[in-house]
Formats: sequence, structure tokens, C-alpha cells
Amino acid sequence: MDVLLDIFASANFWAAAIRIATPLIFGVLGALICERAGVLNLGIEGIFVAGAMAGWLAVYLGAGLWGGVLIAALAGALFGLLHAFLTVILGLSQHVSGIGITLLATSASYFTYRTTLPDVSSPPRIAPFQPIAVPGLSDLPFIGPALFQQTLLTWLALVLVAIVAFVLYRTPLGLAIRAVGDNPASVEAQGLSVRGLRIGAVVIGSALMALGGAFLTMSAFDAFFFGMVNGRGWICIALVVFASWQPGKALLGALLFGAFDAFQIRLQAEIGQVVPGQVFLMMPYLLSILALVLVARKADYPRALLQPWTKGQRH
Amino acid sequence: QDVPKVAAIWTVPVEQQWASRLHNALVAAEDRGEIDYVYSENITNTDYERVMREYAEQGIALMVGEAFGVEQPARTVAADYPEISFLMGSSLPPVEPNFATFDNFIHEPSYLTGIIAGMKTETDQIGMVGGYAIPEVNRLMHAFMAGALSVNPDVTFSVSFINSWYDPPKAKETAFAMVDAGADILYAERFGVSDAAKERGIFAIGNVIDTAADYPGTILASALWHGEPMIDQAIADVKNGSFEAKDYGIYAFMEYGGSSMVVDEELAGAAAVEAAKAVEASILDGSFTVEINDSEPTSTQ
Amino acid sequence: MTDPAILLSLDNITKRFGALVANDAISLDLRESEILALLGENGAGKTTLMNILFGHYVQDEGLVRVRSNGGDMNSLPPGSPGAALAAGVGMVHQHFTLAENLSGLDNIRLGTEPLLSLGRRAMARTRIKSIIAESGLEVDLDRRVADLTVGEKQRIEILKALYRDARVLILDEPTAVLTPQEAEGLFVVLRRLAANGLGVIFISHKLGEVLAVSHRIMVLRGGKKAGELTAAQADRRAIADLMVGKAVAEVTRTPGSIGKALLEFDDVCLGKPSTRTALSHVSFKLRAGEIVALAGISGNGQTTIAALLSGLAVPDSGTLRLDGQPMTRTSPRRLVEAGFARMPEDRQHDGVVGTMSVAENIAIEDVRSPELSRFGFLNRNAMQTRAQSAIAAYDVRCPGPDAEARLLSGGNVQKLILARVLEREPRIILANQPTRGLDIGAQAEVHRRILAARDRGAAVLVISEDLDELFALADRFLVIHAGEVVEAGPADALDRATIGLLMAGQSHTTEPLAQ
Amino acid sequence: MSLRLDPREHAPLFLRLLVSLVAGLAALLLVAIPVMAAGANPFEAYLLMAQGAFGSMFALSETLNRATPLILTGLAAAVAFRARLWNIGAEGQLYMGALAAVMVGSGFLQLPAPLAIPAIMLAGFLAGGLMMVIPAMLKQRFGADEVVITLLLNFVVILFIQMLIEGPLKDPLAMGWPQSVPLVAEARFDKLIPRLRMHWGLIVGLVAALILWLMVKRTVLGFEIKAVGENKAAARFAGIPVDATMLKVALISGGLAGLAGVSEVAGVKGYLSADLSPGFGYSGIVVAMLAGLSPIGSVLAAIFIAAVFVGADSMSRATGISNYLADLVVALSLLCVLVGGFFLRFRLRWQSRQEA
Ligand SMILES: Nc1ncnc2c1ncn2[C@@H]1O[C@H](COP(=O)(O)OP(=O)(O)OP(=O)(O)O)[C@@H](O)[C@H]1O
Ligand SMILES: Nc1ncnc2c1ncn2[C@@H]1O[C@H](COP(=O)(O)OP(=O)(O)OP(=O)(O)O)[C@@H](O)[C@H]1O
Ligand SMILES: [Mg+2]
Ligand SMILES: [Mg+2]
Repeated sequence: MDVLLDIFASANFWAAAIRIATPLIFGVLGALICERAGVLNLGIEGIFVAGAMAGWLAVYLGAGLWGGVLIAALAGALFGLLHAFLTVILGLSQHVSGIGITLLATSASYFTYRTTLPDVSSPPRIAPFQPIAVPGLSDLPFIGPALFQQTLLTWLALVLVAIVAFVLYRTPLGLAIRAVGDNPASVEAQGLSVRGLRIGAVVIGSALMALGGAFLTMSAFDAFFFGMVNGRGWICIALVVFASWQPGKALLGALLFGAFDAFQIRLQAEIGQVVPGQVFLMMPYLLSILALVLVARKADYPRALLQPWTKGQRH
Repeated sequence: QDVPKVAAIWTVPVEQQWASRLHNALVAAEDRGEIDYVYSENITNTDYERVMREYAEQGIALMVGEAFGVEQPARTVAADYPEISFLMGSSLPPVEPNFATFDNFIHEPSYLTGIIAGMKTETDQIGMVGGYAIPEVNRLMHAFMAGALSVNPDVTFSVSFINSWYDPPKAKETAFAMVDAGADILYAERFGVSDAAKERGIFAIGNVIDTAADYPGTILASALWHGEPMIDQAIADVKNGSFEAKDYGIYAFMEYGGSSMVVDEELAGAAAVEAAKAVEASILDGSFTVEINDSEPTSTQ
Repeated sequence: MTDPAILLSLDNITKRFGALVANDAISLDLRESEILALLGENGAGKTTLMNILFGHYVQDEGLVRVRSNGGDMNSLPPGSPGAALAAGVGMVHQHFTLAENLSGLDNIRLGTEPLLSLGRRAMARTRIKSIIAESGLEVDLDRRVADLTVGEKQRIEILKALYRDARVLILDEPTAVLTPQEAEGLFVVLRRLAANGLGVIFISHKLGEVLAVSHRIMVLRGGKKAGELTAAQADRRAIADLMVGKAVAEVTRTPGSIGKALLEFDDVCLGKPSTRTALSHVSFKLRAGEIVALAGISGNGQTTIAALLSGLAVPDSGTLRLDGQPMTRTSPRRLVEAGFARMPEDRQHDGVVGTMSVAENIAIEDVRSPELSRFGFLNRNAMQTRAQSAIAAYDVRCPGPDAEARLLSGGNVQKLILARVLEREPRIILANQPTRGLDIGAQAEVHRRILAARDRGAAVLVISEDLDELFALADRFLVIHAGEVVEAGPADALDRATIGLLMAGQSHTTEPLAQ
Repeated sequence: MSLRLDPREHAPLFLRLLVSLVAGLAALLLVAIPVMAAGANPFEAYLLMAQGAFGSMFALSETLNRATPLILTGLAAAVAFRARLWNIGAEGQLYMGALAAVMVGSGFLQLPAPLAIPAIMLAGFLAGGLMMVIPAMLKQRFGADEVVITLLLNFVVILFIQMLIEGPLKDPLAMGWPQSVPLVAEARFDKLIPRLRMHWGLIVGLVAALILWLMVKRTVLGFEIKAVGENKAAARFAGIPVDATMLKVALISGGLAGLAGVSEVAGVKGYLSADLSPGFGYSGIVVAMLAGLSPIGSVLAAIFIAAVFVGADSMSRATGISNYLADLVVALSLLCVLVGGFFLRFRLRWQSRQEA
């Protein structure tokens, strides 16, 4: 019991939880924006890879950290644009297009990395984002030290949650995005462009996903590895449902996931292997499933999700 | 006569520590003009046999790779191409006439780095982060632990596997957790662990490759694997027709120069270095043998 | 008296879908303060014309012109609802275009404020409130649209148009889903709006309301303009003939011979007592050879009775008896096997699988019967044969048995369903809104079929919001109000006023309902 | 002038062929970009790709060998998607099938030779099927989204497998490597041709496709699945047992994915390890969609995807381009074929637009 208390009472634990959650926050926000507009983006896993690779490579080639962040976002936006073209303009299956985008973004990233750096025998490194203290906030008791260990990208993720929530619920743009994901006809009948809104949402959402990848190579670590995204994108798809498509709950879900992961890592390190390690690793997935089952009936999902819209056709 | 053509098939990207040691040795041999080197990386075990056959059909002299996940098919391919020499990482014995095996037996320097760590730790807690609990990881961890315990019976170890070969952020988080729990030295089997050590201002022990330059003031000592003795020997054997189906694993032993310990004498301190060097000498003169234990290591508390 | 100014003019609009000419060089003018009714059979091209006018569809030929504030007639760029809205054209669609996850207020605001701004929610609310006060379109602006009734949704749709200062309002079959009372309320509003200068185009299949509310009537037939009448000149017959192009035969009803009770509801309760759709202690009988009307304002429990008779629900308490035997564990399949014919209220949604063929949709209720399958394998020939004879017998207009059902118009879908359920000579028939949204030709056909089934000895329950239809069909009336069913007696002894009172939940003795 | 889309009722055969051809050409054009970026000659690369996929008995066998699991996972996705049951969990179901095969077929049960193969196939089918029936039931009971649940179950299953092959199922003779005990010889699929890897799993896949095709076209079950998939409300109203039909679909879909796992274990690998499948389950979705959810089409699509991968991988080796190219080529081909499918559904028309 003491062990558990010690873990939860340590600021380092909460710092780790927030750190682990950061890429998920980016990803889940991105997926949420896409889905709110009615487009499922299973390209997320590949877009993470693309963001991780593009951002890192840009910095490695001399672009500067924020330059890298921008490049990562652009890479994500580009794949988002492709997804939008396939699903919004051509109305192709969102599942398949998404999986295709994941395949394309992943392989294109690996190929680019290897073609650009053919002769490396150990992963080259960059100088990543460093933790910074935000005056005032970092002085808070307990939370302060947890926040103090975070880099600017984590701060950016937290600020983005607020921005996305504000835009979705407080602005005409958010209204339109929520409407287009529920019933595109409502948007069209009010003179707005269904396609424009959806393409915009997918592009912006994908850019955010790419930032999740960029965080991995530019803040959580300082090099790009093949396979390092390791399913984080898929987790975001689950978290969106868990969050009932709401930014606040998405943050909560990501933090819970981060806390759980941080907790299981510590438990394994402190009390050793009482049960097979995989049991711990399974827990976040099983808990997500449980949460889904519990909230499913109440969840108020975008009704037009997965449905293509073609102007001048009966729906 | 043409230089012999050598093909390597890696199940991982060539930056991965393990593969990089052999890949670099092969690239060096090619640079010296001794061989013609081609390779495929990140080949899944499902595709492995096909790739082996494709290279075999191209008419190569020597194939280097990893049979761990494809022991039986690899041997079948070798049997189908008796004119080609196979040098494969494997946990099973070699097969006549052309299937030689090896593994990274760097448990000896691992033991030595354990001595350094055991003498150096102040909290008597050492954190160890690995990828998967497979034999070639396990044996290094056990040797390291044995080395540490030989000089400091009070040391406890916490062991975690991150269930991935390439997830440095996760390895780093796992290492952080160990530091938070009191470890003051980290055994860095994976990329990411030394980063955590450096960030928290503690020490790390390197494995397979020397990363001291990347983490100034952090890496106490590393157990290095050198692919060159084995690769060069195999190339020579192929060239003069004396390649045989034997276990090339011994070329990883310190005796053959296949592995070594590198230590930062300033960080480690004279006493620790001296203790390690003493054991190193007795390993080299054959008076001391490091035990090989492939079972999964667990935390000791 | 000088004519009011022209607000809108359509000029030779032509629209083709593949080989089909949906609109063939149609021209139309609409004046200030005018209510123009647009009539025509199903598929005549009314919705298409309006969709072009509003920019949902792009015409192949022709121009749409709208009067600007300055008085010029400016042509609208094709295919742009935004431009139509900006020019003062508002449209209430045949199928609502509301985002159900948003409040009424947000649906009205949607698209009216710059996307990249903070929005003006409070201002919007004030303005909408004043529009509501002026127009009488009372509705709760803060409820989620999903929780509103159909009538309320419709009011939101009209408010959407008024909020944008529409000077032309298009309503595509606005009353198809409204109760008579709601429809009457809508007409009051429309008249008031028209008096203030709004031009209205109004599509409906209900000739009564068309005659009551419109100033001018335009009839389309087969994509062409078939004629134009002023309301003063028009009567039912004339319009019907124009629509169909030939005289419509009246359906005549002969008294039937009533037999024994086939189906009994005995003290049936279902659902949470407080909710509107719950049934409380419902008892009635359906007898062979009799058509029973179930009248009521929609949402008083009709759907629940229909669900019981469709096999989609079972009573919480009380019993359903078939031939005096209690029915336990009913399901759609069991009811079909027991000789029930069930017509769903929403035929597109519950009646047909759009992407399956006409033949498959006709077979769907009894594919597992020996006639249509053996050892789990389909007998496609039998399905085909049955479909061919059904298509011929019920005059289902379609390219053939293999045509996908989604390509059929509403009236033909209804005929398909009739063919499916009546062909097996059912003993008990549930006809739920049997002619909703159908044109008069199709209506007459459906009525004839139901009467024929009765004459053959079936027991029929007709549920409809259209009292004319109930009087045309029924031998006896039941009225449902707040989940309770009362016996109103034989049709001959009843009039609309009495039924209306019962529908409103009042007893026979109080004041008659205002017409 | 403006561009207009008209939906097509159906596409004639010549158009399908034309579109496939154009999509293929477009893919080749796109592939030239990375090939040239890596400094190789694209024309040479095309030739090498074709040779790598079909140029010899060996190549053909390898292509079909890789297509085998894809046929089965493709069918798994196709049958589920037809019923609008979004099974993204074929990967996990594949592993469960493989697991069941190993549990039944590695000698714990003493099975006479003729029963061994049917037994592991049945076990694999049921195990995979169960893995899909559970999410289908969660959907019916609780309305829980099956896309996410099946996706997540993939990760649960792979961890579960890792746990077993490091624990109770671990092969004591594998020198400590985490892999299961092997299948007994009677439970292995024979090779179709000696020395080539192609095995009886391919026949299993083809037969499954045929059965599924028959089911879709000719059986009451196929009829009911279609009705439930296209309009649940109407199917329920018409008396089709919607929930039961969905569970049957789930069982068949998961079962087919499970068979893919059986086929890989019994036909290729011989034992279970955590790297049995390089994403065959996910590729199955792609296969099914390329095939327009048609069973026979799934066979062709699986062979297409396999050929592209095997051909491109082989080409990368022959040209000295990084072999990450193979996945890139598959992705590009997939996208081209997808876009091609669009032109089968719609016809593009230029139309003159009056000036406003
Ligand atoms: N999007 C479309 N694609 C193809 N054909 C269409 C489309 N919309 C309408 N049509 C065709 O145009 C014709 C006119 O249809 P429209 O919906 O305008 O009829 P309507 O007069 O509104 O009928 P209803 O009374 O049934 O509403 C129909 O025959 C239909 O086949
Ligand atoms: N998706 C579609 N594609 C092509 N044509 C269609 C489509 N949907 C409907 N139609 C055509 O539209 C015509 C009218 O259908 P519509 O949906 O307007 O009927 P409805 O309004 O339900 O009918 P009713 O007014 O009889 O209730 C039909 O003849 C059909 O051919
Ligand atoms: Mg219409
Ligand atoms: Mg209609």
C-alpha cells in the first residue's frame, strides 16, 4: 500500500503522466476535430510517424526547433489533405483511405529518412526542447514541480485543448463543424460549404496529429527511430470515443492513460514482476474498452461520421 | 578474381545496436575492398525465407543474418544452396556443411561493467531497462548483475522490459521511474535509458555500442561488441575456402577481441577500475569464466 | 389595382438526371405577398425545381432571377445555396435539414455569422425572439433539436428562413408530417407572413389545404408545366385532372359483412405511464371484414400500438388475443406466419431495403418459407416469378424485378409493400399512414386495395392523421388520446367535429372544436 | 465550364478493365518518383518488379504464399463490412486462431492424423470467431462502437499471446526464445509443390472464397446479411432476426481471420510467435475494399497486393534502393486503385454553365 501512496504522492509521477499524455493530447484533439466534422481519420498512426520524422529531420538539417514543429504540422496537413481529397471530395471509404494513409505516411517517412541518411549506423540526434518553468504556475505546490518538468510542446498541447474547446463551442466555426458532422444537409442549406468545412477540419486535425509525432522526436526524445510511434495513434482513436468527442474529456482521457502508463511502469520497477508484464500493458486497452462499454449509450457521436456527402445527390 | 559478394538480412533497421555492429564491420570490409556488400533491413520473419532465397539466387558467397525467428526455414535454405556460406545469428547449433552460427556473447564485459556499477552505486539500487526478455538480452543482464553482486552483495536490481525494440520515449519513462524509486545507476540495454540518466544527473552503463560521447559525464562503462573479428574471420574463411559450419559465437568473447569493456576512469574512480581490470585479466588468461544464464531476469528486492 | 412586384422568376429551367428529364423548360413568376401552390404527382419534378431554385442542384438550362433590394432582377449563380440565401430565398426542405445535436438557436444562427469570428449569440437570440413574437412560431430555442417534435422542427426551419430576411419562402411538403392542428397553425403563420409581403411557394399533395391557403396554383406533370389556376377558379376535380392528365376514378365504399373478432387488445399497458407514447389499459377488438380507424393527434400512442401489431414490442401487462388465444412472445416473423399484414409508418426507413431489388424486397418477409428457399438456399426463380406477378397486379412502376428499391418513388414503394403483405391473403392488416405523401392517384389505388382486402374478410386497423382518409375507409372509429383508446362508434354516426373533440381528449358534451 | 459528377448504376466490364489499367499505370508513374529519388532507373525497376512478383515459379509461389493470409483476412473484412459490422480486429482474430491451432495441434491432444488438420482449423475458426462475437455482442447490448473495440482488442490479443509464449506455452526447446511449442507434423499443411513455400492454406482460402460467394449469392443467410447490413430497421420490421444474423456474421468474419492464423502457423511457421503477422489483419481491410466486398474479388485483390509487395521488395534488392520502398509502392498502388474505384461509381461530365 505504501508503495502505491508513494507513487501517487510523487510529483515526478504526475510529471511523467503529463509527459506520456502529451502526444496523445495532440493526437486525440486532431482525431476529434476530424470526427466532429464527420470524417474518421485512421491515417493517424502514419501521420504520427510522418510528424515525428519530418519535424526531426527538419531540425537535424538545421531548421530550428519551431521550424521543425511547423514542418511536422505541414507534413501532417499534407497527408490530411490527401485523406480529405479521397474521403471528402471523392467520397471513398474512410476506413480504407485512412489505412492507406497510414501505410503511405509510414513508408514514405521511412523511405525518406533512409534515403536522406543512408549511412547512419546509430541514430543521429538533435538538441530537443528542454523543460521550462512557467513563472507563477511552476511555483504552485505539488502541481508546480510536475509542470516544471514539461517542455513548451506540452504547454502547447494544453493550450490547444482550451483553444479547440473554445472554437468548437463558442464560435460560429465550431458551430458549423459540429453541424457538418451531424447533418451535412443542415450546413449546405445554410449556404456553407460542406466540403470546405470537412477538408479544413481534416487538414487542421491531421496537422495536430503530426505534432503528437513531433513531440516524440523533439521533446520526449531527440532521435527518430523506426517503429517508435508504436500504436500511439490508434490509442487516440479509442480516446476520442472514450471522450465522447469532447475536448475536455479528451484531455482527461489522455491524462488518465498517461497516469496509468506511468503507474504501471513504476509498479513494475518497484515491486517487480508479480504478474506477467503484459497484464499491465493490457490494462490501458482493457480499461478503454470497459469505459467504452459504460459510456456508449450516453455518447453522443457525430451522426454523419463515415458518411460521404455529394452535392446534388439524394441522401 | 572478383571480390566475394556478401548479403546481410536484418530483421531490424541497421541503426539498431545489435545489427549495427555487424553492419559496420561489413561496410568496413567493403570499404577495404574485400567484399561486395548488399543488405536488406527491417525484414519480417514472414518474409525472411523469401529474402534469403532471393539473395541466394543472386549468387552470393556469404550470407549474414539472424535465424532466431526462422531457425528451421533458414536451415532449409542453407541445405538448398550448399555452395553458399551462411553465418547466422542463432540459438541452435550449426549444421554441416555450410550453416555456421553466432550470437553476441558479450557477457564477459557485461560482468565487468557490473563490477564498476556495483562499486559505484551509493543507493545500492540499480535500474535495468530491456526491450524483450530474450536470451541474448537476459544473459547480458545476468552477467551484469553477477558482476555487481560479486563486489557488493547489497545491491538490488529492478528490471523492466518495455516490450518494444524501438520506443525510446517509453524506455526513458521507464528509466525515470527507476530513478524516482531510488536507482542511481541505470543499465541501458535500450536507447532512451542513458538519456534519462543524463537528465537526472546519474550514471548509466552502456551496452553493445559506445555512446559515451553522446552523454558526457553519464556513461560509467560500456560492454562493447565488436563485429569485426567474426566478420573478418568469416570473410577470410570464405575466401580461402575454409568456411565451415561451426559456432562463430566464440569470436564475441574477449579472448578473440570480439568484446571489451570501455570505462570512463574519471567517473568510475580508481578502485572500481582496478577491480574490473583485475577480473578482466583473469578472464583473458582463462582463469575466470563468466557464467552464461539465459533465463529471464527479475527484480531483486 | 396594380399587380404587386415580381420577386422571383424562373426562366425555362431544364434539369436531366441521365435520360430522365425531371424539369422540362419550366418558367414561373412569384409576386410579393403571393402564396403559390405547386402541385403534381410523385416524381413530377417539384422538389427538383425547388432544389434548383435554392442552389442544391445545378440546372442544365435556364435562369433563376431574384429581385434585389434595389428592384433589379439579378440572376443567381447556379448551385449556390449561399447565393440564394443572400438574395433572400429561404427553403424548408421536404426532409428537414437540421443538425440534431445543436439547439434550435444554433441551427438558426448556423452560417449567418462570419466563421472566423466570435459570433453574436446574444444578439441572434434577441432578434429571433422578436421574429417569434411577430410570426407566432413559438418554439423553445435552447432545446436540442433531437428532442423537439416534428412540428417544432418545422418551425425552426421556417425561423431559419425568416431570420435571414427571406423575401421568398419555399416550403416542400411542409404538412406531410404535421397533425391537422399543427398544419392549421402553419397556415395562420403563412397568411400573416404573406400579408407582410413575403412570397411563398408551397408544395403539397393535400388538395384541401392547397385550396384553403394558396392564391394561385401551378401544376407540374412529368417534369412539364401542366397548367396554372387561380385559387378562385380551382376545385378538387379540376386540379386532380390536371395533375394526373386524366380523370381520377372515385373510390367507392360498399358496406361489408362483419364477422367474428379476430384480434383483441385486452387491458394492454406498455411503456412508462408518464411518457406520451405509453399505452394505458387499452382494450378493443378487430373483427373480420371490418376496417377500424384509429384517429388521434400524432404522438399519443399510435406508434406503440403499431409496434405491438408489427411484432416489434410486447405488452408490459394485459393480453393480445388472436382468435381468442393469447399470443405470447410475438415477433415480426411470428406475426407474419400468423397471417398479419403490416405496413410500416415510415416506408423508406422500415419498409424496404433500398439497395436490394424489388424482387428481394417482396420476398423479404418469408424468404425462409418452402416456397422461396430450400435447405437454406434461395429459390431465385420463385422470387422472380412472385415479383413479376406482384408488379403486374399492383402496378408497381419500376424497370423490373431486379431494379433496386431505392430508385422507386414513394408511391411505388408503398405499392411494393402492399404487394408484399397483401399477396399472402392476410387475416389482419395494420395500415399505418398508408398514403402519407402519396399523390391522389396513388392514394386511390391504396384505398382500393385495402377495401378489397376487407371485402375478402380481413380485419383492418388504419392509423392516419388524415381524417378524410379515415372517413373514406373506416367502418368504425377508435380514438386514441394520451395512451387511452376510446370507442367512438360506427363511422356513419360520426362527424369530423366529434372525432376532433375526442382527439383533443374532450368528452362529447363540451364545445365543438373550431373549424 | 464546370465539372459534374453523375452516379453510375453499374460499370460495364470494359470500363472496369480500363480503370484497373489506368490505375495501375498511375501507380507506376507515382512509383517512379521515389525510385528516381533513390537514383535508379524506373523502367528497369518496373521490369524487376514484375519479375520479382511473377518472373519464376519461385516468385509466383512467394506471391501466392503472401496472398494466402490476405485472402482470408480480406474475406473476413468483406463479410463483416457487407453487414455494416466494422471489424477492424482481424489482426487479433488471426492471432487467436493461430493460438487455438497451436493449443489443439501441438500434441496436448492426441489426435489421429486425419483429424488433426480439421481439428486445428475448427479450433482456429471458433477462436477467431469468438474474438469478433464478443465485440458484436457488446455493440448489441451496450451500443459500444465496434470499430474502436476491435481495434483495441488487437493490442490486447498480441500482449496475451506474448504472455502465453513467454509463459505456459513457451517452447522449452527454443533456447529461451519466446515462441510456442510447435505443431505436430500431422497438423502441418503440406506444401503444394516441393521446395516452394506455397501451401494448402491457399486452397483453404480459395475454397472459403467460393463458399462465401455461394453464401452471398444463393443462400437465405446471405440474403439476410445483406438486408441487415443495408437497412437494419427494415430487416427487423420484415422479421429477420437482426441480432442473431449479426452474431453469425461476426462468427464467420472472425472465424475467417482465425483461419488465416491457422494457415500461417500450419503452412508457414510451424509455431506461434508474436511476429506471426506483419499486419495481415489490417491489409485484409484494404483487400476487401479494393474488391468492393466481393468474395471472388477479394482473392484477386489479395494477389494484387501480395504481388506488388513481393515484386517491389525484390526490385529494391535488385536495384539497391532501400527496401522500405516496398511498403511505399503498396501504399501508392492502393491509393491509385482506390481513386480508380471512384470512376467506376461516378461519371465525370463537363457542363457549360450560364454566366451569372
Ligand atoms: N438526385 C437525383 N438523381 C436522379 N434522379 C433524380 C434525383 N432527384 C430527382 N430525380 C428524379 O427527378 C424526378 C423528379 O423528382 P422530384 O423529387 O422533383 O419529384 P417531386 O415532384 O418532388 O415528387 P414528390 O411528390 O414525390 O416529392 C423523379 O422522377 C426522380 O427520378
Ligand atoms: N438516390 C436516388 N438516385 C436516383 N434517383 C432517386 C434516388 N432517390 C430517389 N430517386 C428518384 O426520385 C423519385 C421520387 O422519389 P422521392 O424520394 O421524391 O419520393 P418520395 O418523396 O418519397 O415520394 P412520395 O412523394 O411519393 O412520397 C423516384 O422516382 C426515384 O426514381
Ligand atoms: Mg418532392
Ligand atoms: Mg415526396
